[in-house]
Amino acid sequence: MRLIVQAEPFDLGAESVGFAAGAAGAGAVVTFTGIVRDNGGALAAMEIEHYPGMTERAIAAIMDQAAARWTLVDALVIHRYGRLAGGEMIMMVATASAHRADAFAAAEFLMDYLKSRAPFWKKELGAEGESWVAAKDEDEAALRRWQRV
Amino acid sequence: MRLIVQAEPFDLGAESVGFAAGAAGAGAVVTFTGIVRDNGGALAAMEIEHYPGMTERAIAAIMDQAAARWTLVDALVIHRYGRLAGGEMIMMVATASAHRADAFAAAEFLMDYLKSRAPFWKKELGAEGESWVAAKDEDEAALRRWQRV
Amino acid sequence: MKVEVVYFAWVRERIGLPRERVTTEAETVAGLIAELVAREDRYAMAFADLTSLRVALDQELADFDAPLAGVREVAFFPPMTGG
Amino acid sequence: MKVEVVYFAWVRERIGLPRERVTTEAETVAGLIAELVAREDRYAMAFADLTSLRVALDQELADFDAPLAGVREVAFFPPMTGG
Repeated sequence: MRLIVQAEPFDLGAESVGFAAGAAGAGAVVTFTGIVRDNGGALAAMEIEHYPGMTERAIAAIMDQAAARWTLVDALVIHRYGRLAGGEMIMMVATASAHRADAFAAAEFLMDYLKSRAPFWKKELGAEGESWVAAKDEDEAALRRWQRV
Repeated sequence: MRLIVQAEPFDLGAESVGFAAGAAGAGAVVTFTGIVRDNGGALAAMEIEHYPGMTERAIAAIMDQAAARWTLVDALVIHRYGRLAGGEMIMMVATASAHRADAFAAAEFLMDYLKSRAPFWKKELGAEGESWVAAKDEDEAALRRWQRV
Repeated sequence: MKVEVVYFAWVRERIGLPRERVTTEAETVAGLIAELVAREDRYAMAFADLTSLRVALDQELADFDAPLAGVREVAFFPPMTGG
Repeated sequence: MKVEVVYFAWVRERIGLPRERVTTEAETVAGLIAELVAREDRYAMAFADLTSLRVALDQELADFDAPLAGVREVAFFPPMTGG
């Protein structure tokens, strides 16, 4: 498993290919990529703040939970911080498993936990000023489905 | 939306990057990649047969259903046929949407329908002979969850 | 009427042909299967268990009791295993 | 005891500091918040609605009634918005 928290852009193509090639025995690879939406040009940039140290601990804990819960060959999380323009990639998750159900479930689980439990905060910088992105009720609801099972 | 059925390998990196870059306004991109499992060396090769003509029609119909059901910016399906070695990529699906729930759901839907409703048949060629891969009950069960909703 | 009948996967292997032109009096898929099964053992073997077979008419999945009128291509194959 | 108190996002902006060293008599997170709120308006503003705040003790999420004994770093921030 690999975890990267960095300000720099990442190479989605190289990461996807490297991850799939390294996942020996896997039959299914799922990736998720998060991209800054520019909201039809209204967004000038996004500023992502994080809590160095806790970020890595929180994501590692989330990945350990995923690995305990599903049969994974490998998992990868890359998350950026700092200033990003519209259209830039914020983060990616990749999961590899023998079968597709585990790879999909683990990727969705990782995303739901990253959204609400990893210490990142997004601020949108637009033509009309800046505002912190509010947490959504639906994100907490998404988390609860993993507690039910 | 783009649909490719071919014998040749595809470039997962270039397809992933091209798909994400082309999905203007998307905040979430999900990809699934299917890989030939070599079952610990027991598998020499996999032969994938398909029904030219019907394959394209069936996949296009599946993609239309996904586009009608979820708000997608774009979708991509690439599926190979012919002889593949262990570790080779068989197929990929990509979906792009404003939000992650739609992208994940559409990718899983496309995979479940491709598994059981697109006219491909897999034969495993091993050291001890060859055998057609049997359809699994769990794949039909996976399809039924989309009819329930 | 004449129809093009195509076979895939182990259906093709059991019958020993990928496709053939068939003259039929049958009104439904089931009728066509009955005619084929009556021909030779290899057809009887291929069509022994219809629950493990699927049929497509002009490249659309269909039921075994579907009418053949106007159909140009009938395909028989096992459940698909794509993805 | 002395603790390092760190602030993120709009909590940091309202208080006007990313971190500070605080000498406290409080036994719990809630006690520490009460001490901070008593200091100045900007703290009172930052801590006005605890339902929109989260706390981490030594980089682990915690509750507001968690004890401070042995804790070196207390972080206050809004609900996370990663991914």
